[in-house]
Amino acid sequence: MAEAVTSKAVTSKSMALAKAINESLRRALESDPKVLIMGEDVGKLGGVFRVTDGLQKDFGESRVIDTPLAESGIVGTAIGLALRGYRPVVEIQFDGFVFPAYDQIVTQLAKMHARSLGKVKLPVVVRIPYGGGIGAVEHHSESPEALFAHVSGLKVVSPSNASDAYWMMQQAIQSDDPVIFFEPKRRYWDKAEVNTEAIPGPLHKAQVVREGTDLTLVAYGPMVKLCQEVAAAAAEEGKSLEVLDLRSISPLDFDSVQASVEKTRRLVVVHEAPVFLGSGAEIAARITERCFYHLEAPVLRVGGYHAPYPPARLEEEYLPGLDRVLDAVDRALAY
Amino acid sequence: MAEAVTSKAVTSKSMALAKAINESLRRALESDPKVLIMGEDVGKLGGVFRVTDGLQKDFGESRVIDTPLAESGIVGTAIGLALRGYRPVVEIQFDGFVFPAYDQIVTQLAKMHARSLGKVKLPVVVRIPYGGGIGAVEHHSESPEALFAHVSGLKVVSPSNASDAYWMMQQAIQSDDPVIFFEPKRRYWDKAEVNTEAIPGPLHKAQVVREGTDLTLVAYGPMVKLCQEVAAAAAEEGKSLEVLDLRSISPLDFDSVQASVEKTRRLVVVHEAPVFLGSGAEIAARITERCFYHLEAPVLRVGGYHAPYPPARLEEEYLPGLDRVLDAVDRALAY
Amino acid sequence: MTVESTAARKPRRSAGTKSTAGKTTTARKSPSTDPQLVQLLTPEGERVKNAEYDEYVAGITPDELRGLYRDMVLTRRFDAEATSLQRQGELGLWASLLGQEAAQIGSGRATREDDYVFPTYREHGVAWCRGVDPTNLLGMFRGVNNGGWDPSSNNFHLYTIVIGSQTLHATGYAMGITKDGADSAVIAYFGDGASSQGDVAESFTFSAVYNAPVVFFCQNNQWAISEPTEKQTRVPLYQRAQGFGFPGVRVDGNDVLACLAVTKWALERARRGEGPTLVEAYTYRMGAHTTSDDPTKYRADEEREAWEAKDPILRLRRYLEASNHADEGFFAELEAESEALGKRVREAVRAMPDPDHFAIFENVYADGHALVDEERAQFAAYQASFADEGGH
Amino acid sequence: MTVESTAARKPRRSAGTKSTAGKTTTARKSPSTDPQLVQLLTPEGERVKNAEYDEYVAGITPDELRGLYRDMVLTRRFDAEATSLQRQGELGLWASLLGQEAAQIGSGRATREDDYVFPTYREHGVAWCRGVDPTNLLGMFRGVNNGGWDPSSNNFHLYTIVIGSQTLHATGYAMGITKDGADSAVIAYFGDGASSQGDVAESFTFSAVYNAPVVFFCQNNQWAISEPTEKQTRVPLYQRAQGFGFPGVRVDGNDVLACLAVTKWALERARRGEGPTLVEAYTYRMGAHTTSDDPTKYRADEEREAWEAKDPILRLRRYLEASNHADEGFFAELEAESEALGKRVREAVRAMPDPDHFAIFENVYADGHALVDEERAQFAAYQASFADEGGH
Ligand SMILES: Cc1ncc(C[n+]2csc(CCOP(=O)(O)OP(=O)(O)O)c2C)c(N)n1
Ligand SMILES: Cc1ncc(C[n+]2csc(CCOP(=O)(O)OP(=O)(O)O)c2C)c(N)n1
Ligand SMILES: [Mg+2]
Ligand SMILES: [Mg+2]
Repeated sequence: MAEAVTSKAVTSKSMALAKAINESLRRALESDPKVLIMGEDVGKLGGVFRVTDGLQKDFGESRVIDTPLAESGIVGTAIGLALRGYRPVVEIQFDGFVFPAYDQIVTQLAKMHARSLGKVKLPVVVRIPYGGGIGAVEHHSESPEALFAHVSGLKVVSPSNASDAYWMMQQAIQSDDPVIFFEPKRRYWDKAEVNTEAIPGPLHKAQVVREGTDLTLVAYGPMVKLCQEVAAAAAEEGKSLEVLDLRSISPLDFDSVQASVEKTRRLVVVHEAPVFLGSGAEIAARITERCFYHLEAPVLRVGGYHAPYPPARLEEEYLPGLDRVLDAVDRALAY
Repeated sequence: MAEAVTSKAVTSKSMALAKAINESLRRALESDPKVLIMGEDVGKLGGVFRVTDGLQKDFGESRVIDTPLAESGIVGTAIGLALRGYRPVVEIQFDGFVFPAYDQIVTQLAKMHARSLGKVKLPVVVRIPYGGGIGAVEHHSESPEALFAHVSGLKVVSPSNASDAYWMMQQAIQSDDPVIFFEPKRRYWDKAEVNTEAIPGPLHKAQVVREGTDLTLVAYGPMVKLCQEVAAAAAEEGKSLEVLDLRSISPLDFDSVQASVEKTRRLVVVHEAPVFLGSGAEIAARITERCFYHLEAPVLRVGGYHAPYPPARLEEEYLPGLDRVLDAVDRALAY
Repeated sequence: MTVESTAARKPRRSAGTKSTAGKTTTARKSPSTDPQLVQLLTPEGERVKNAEYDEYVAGITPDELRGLYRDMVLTRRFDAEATSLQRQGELGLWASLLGQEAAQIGSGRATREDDYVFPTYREHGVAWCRGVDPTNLLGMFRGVNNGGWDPSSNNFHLYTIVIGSQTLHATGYAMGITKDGADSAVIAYFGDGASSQGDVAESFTFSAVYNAPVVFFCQNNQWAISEPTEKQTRVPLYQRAQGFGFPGVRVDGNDVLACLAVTKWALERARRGEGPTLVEAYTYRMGAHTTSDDPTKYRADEEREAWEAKDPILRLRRYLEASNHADEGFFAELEAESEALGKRVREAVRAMPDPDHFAIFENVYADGHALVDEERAQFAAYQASFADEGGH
Repeated sequence: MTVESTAARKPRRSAGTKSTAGKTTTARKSPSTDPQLVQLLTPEGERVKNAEYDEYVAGITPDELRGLYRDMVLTRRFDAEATSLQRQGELGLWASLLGQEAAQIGSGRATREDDYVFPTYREHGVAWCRGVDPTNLLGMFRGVNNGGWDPSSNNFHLYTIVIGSQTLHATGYAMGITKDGADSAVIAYFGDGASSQGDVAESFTFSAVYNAPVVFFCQNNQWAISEPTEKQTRVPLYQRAQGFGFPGVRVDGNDVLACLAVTKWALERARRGEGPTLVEAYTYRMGAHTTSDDPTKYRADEEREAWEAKDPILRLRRYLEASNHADEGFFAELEAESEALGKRVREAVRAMPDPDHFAIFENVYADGHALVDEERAQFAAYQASFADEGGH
């Protein structure tokens, strides 16, 4: 969570990540009549992950909108609503279903502000439950964040825990820029303390979640928890790993990564997305440029393979796991 | 051009790049009755760049098909035709118009072979005139190749000259995998000798187009010519640059890049696409890993900025040009 | 201009939509009374005459009628088995076709061997008609593959999960049939929810412009997960076709005879070079969307109960019995056959091996890819390191 | 099964399409004889009665009629000026509206100030009606910006180049109007080619389901670059709407009065909460697709000549003259005004400064972005290095 400078015990409660987003959406709906929720099954059902549970009941069909089954239509009409002054938060049901909306996102949502020389603002949040590890069928486990981060005009974020999920959603909705909000679906049920009064740090700032001296692990979304486990395991072997939760992929907080690497001199980046042209490529390229004389080892990357996300019974092999990350850590330390 | 091992003067003629593709498509239509050409305005008009000029006249409306104005439909029906045994070569009129087809490309075209455990093959070529430098309006100058190269199941290539254009198109059509064929539109009118009898080297092999010893410049498509000019200018200053034409972005011939960098110890990658998460990021990350002890300087990248492709009167500032590449070369050499 | 003032406008439609949104069925026309609905068998199992479509089932034999009944019963049995296998943890997910047997068997049996079928993820009954071994369908739901049968063995394409995409593949395939000068036809399945996808509209446009021999078979089962059909359209879906220049027809999707007849008619139009047709099979998803879904969150039990009276299997049984086309022995034998099928499926699923780890790297490309090769080698070395060291 | 055997099948439609594909106009219905075509002024300038739509122009004054004429003349003059500025190298490209003045002025003048307009890249006449300074439209064609006017100043959205996208923005905007309880309406322009895009179909679905106050105004100018309308549809486009549950109407797009009346009717329906309407304005693209295009490659001169007889400006002039609503003085004055407009546009374009180089980094984000800041700083340093050293 972004530096919570104040906290009263009474305003902090333990919440699952999905529930934290639900509460955050509720707060946004309450505090700004222009906020809308849109998507397939977000209304009566409350979303297939129940992230919007109860919102239509409390805010009505005019604010929490079950849409036709058409993702381009969802994003395209959200753009129109934003032009009219609304702040739509749209849900794409699963990662693999965002592509029918890709044209509207890349060509319209991302570029209209620039096209208008700043006259038009499109405060649209596109929520995408993403990533694997839940034993799902095809198209329900992908990590397409690089395909959005490469596109200027979009901001791309992904919380790793309930508290960040709560606050980053608040900030994403308040942002006047379109934000692609990747929700780590396999962490939906993970609980954490959420202080709904804490003043959060900036949305796009990375966070050191564990300090260390020998090597930096960079991750975001679902992989942060894994990296914390890796760091704990490594600690038992006497290795001190620093874990950085990026939180934001565009913009990416290179300053924080650089600061950590200047200290540890070694960097491993972990994400579920395929390594080839994944966000780790950019981090490796840029940090190598920034820290050329500091790095004792090349930046190593652990991620998905250059293959379609495999059937559920193979996902454990496909996804970065404790051993694979430790293996990369060992290799980096061996330089 | 991929190593032309034999050449009879009589079979070699000077051709513009667009014409070379036209001739290559004609040859494919002649030699395989299953080859089809599809797209908007590809028939009677011969395409907005005349790349398919005369083909409908000679092969009929059943082989060279003017389609409705719907890119998803074009790629989606091409998939169906491929399932029926055809080998469609589809044209997307401009780079910026490929996104309505992105879902069909990423989710269906790229993945159906794996989904079928290899039973289904989709030999579809998607031709995309891409890149800037022609003074066009919005959406007509983009370089989205990274958005395809990140996706497994696709192959992504881009020729830099007429001879490669001719032969790479032959090979792309013969490939049993889907190939995204990025055509450097600002080089369409550049002429080169094309030997239509030469036996080409592998489609996915990079080519050293200028030898050098001090630094390697890696490029593909429209930027190869620029890099050759840069190398010529640098030579006048006594710097010996090697220029490598990648030709293929997925797979990417890292072995050739590595071999060159092991010799020159410095690498600058140039592309028109935005630097952030562009293909240069992957090259920098991977070559740094492979050549960690060889590199005298970090891999530097020259490319587009993290901003929508600008209006025509600004494109010269946005695109990598001679001075910007030379500047990067100087910076790399200064390490 | 506040949000509260929305009510001031009261468009007639919104009001109407609200009241029917999954709460009651009163606003919906009953399929058996809708004059637009092609029906050959009433819910009570009575054969009703239909001037237009009777000819397409005119020569049907008692044997064939029993065959349709058998298909529906075995499909339902298979479906129930799969649902229970999911509950037992043998499958990760199951999408039940319960209630849609007539739509699928009727249309599936209308196809010819050389026709080509593009299903969604719910066409288990159609797969059955095409001769696909039902256990093949379970691989993706078990998570051992993403499909994996050979579509060309039975001209039955892989299941398509991303909604609507397959309608374009079907159209392209049909365009290829025309180019080949063949007289086969294609049938593309999709749901009421899918009708909203741009791809489906584009497939209507392409098939109309190229006069492609394709039948669009929309199973309107009233629901797209939690959304009733009113969230996708405000007029009956079969009417969509007209504006693209080809006919649409609504058939009683719980009447296997009507589905057979209408689909035959549409396929024959396609063969004759008359182009595409849209068939809307008006039916009902009796179960949850998938085993992950809980329909009590969004729809009333009464709706389901009303549709139970229109059960597709029951109605054909009544007809078979009333017309003496099937005797006790037939039903008893079928019951035994059902049991055997259930057992075979159960055993086959349990015996299904997990895929080899290296399968991740297989079939990514037909002609190979250097990066895949490199990653496969790295993976092999990494795997081998555990054999050596016993891991971390 | 060879490709040659394709002919064996001969679907009736393909044969028909082939013969009309841009070669002759014989197979096309003439707009003035098509009974479905709403027309209030014949090509000869005679006012014909129309029971349904007359009321929408019943109160029109001679002054307003002259105003429509003036709008069309000035729009055409502006358009011609832009074309010649392109030839002179002052613009990179121009998309001429020649021939479509009536469709644009008629529909544009039907809008109310609080209505909102979503254009394609060709709606220069509509922009004129909305009060957008024509020189503003030229920035993107000159290459100094990608649009850049403030849409909210005149409720006229930016030009949208990617075909069909704006129909969804229009629908969303209209949904917002409903939420606000306002009675404004939205009009979305698109072409015959655009009708094939999935986005357009999705906008029909959304607008119907939410009963959004939007008018879809399709200028069927017979061509999408080189493709005749037959490549997009095999039935008249206005019929598309019906299958989505709202009315479609075809209007003579070269008849400014009819376009005004029909659009008013549709906008009023929207205001009354009756939802979307599709208006197909049947017209003709008299010029090239853009200045980059060469229509002689794909269409016959005779087609264009036939449409010249239906010129929208000529027909209103005939009416004005015959009804004595305008005298020589009016026409002479307008001629002078035209010249002045041409001159003003010419001068304004030539005076248009190139954008500052740093504009690349402006307005990428509303709230800023670290990478953009970093790249801007690098760019500044790089630029500055030339000032110091004089460059390479
Ligand atoms: C493009 C896309 N968006 C969302 C989904 C998630 N999804 C799966 S099934 C479904 C509902 C489909 O409804 P319908 O088309 O009526 O078919 P049915 O499930 O009723 O058979 C949804 C929204 C998807 N698979 N693909
Ligand atoms: C998605 C997309 N595909 C292709 C193009 C290229 N293109 C520009 S205009 C045009 C034809 C449009 O025809 P129509 O919709 O009839 O409008 P018109 O130009 O006739 O006004 C095409 C294909 C585009 N702009 N966007
Ligand atoms: Mg359904
Ligand atoms: Mg047109």
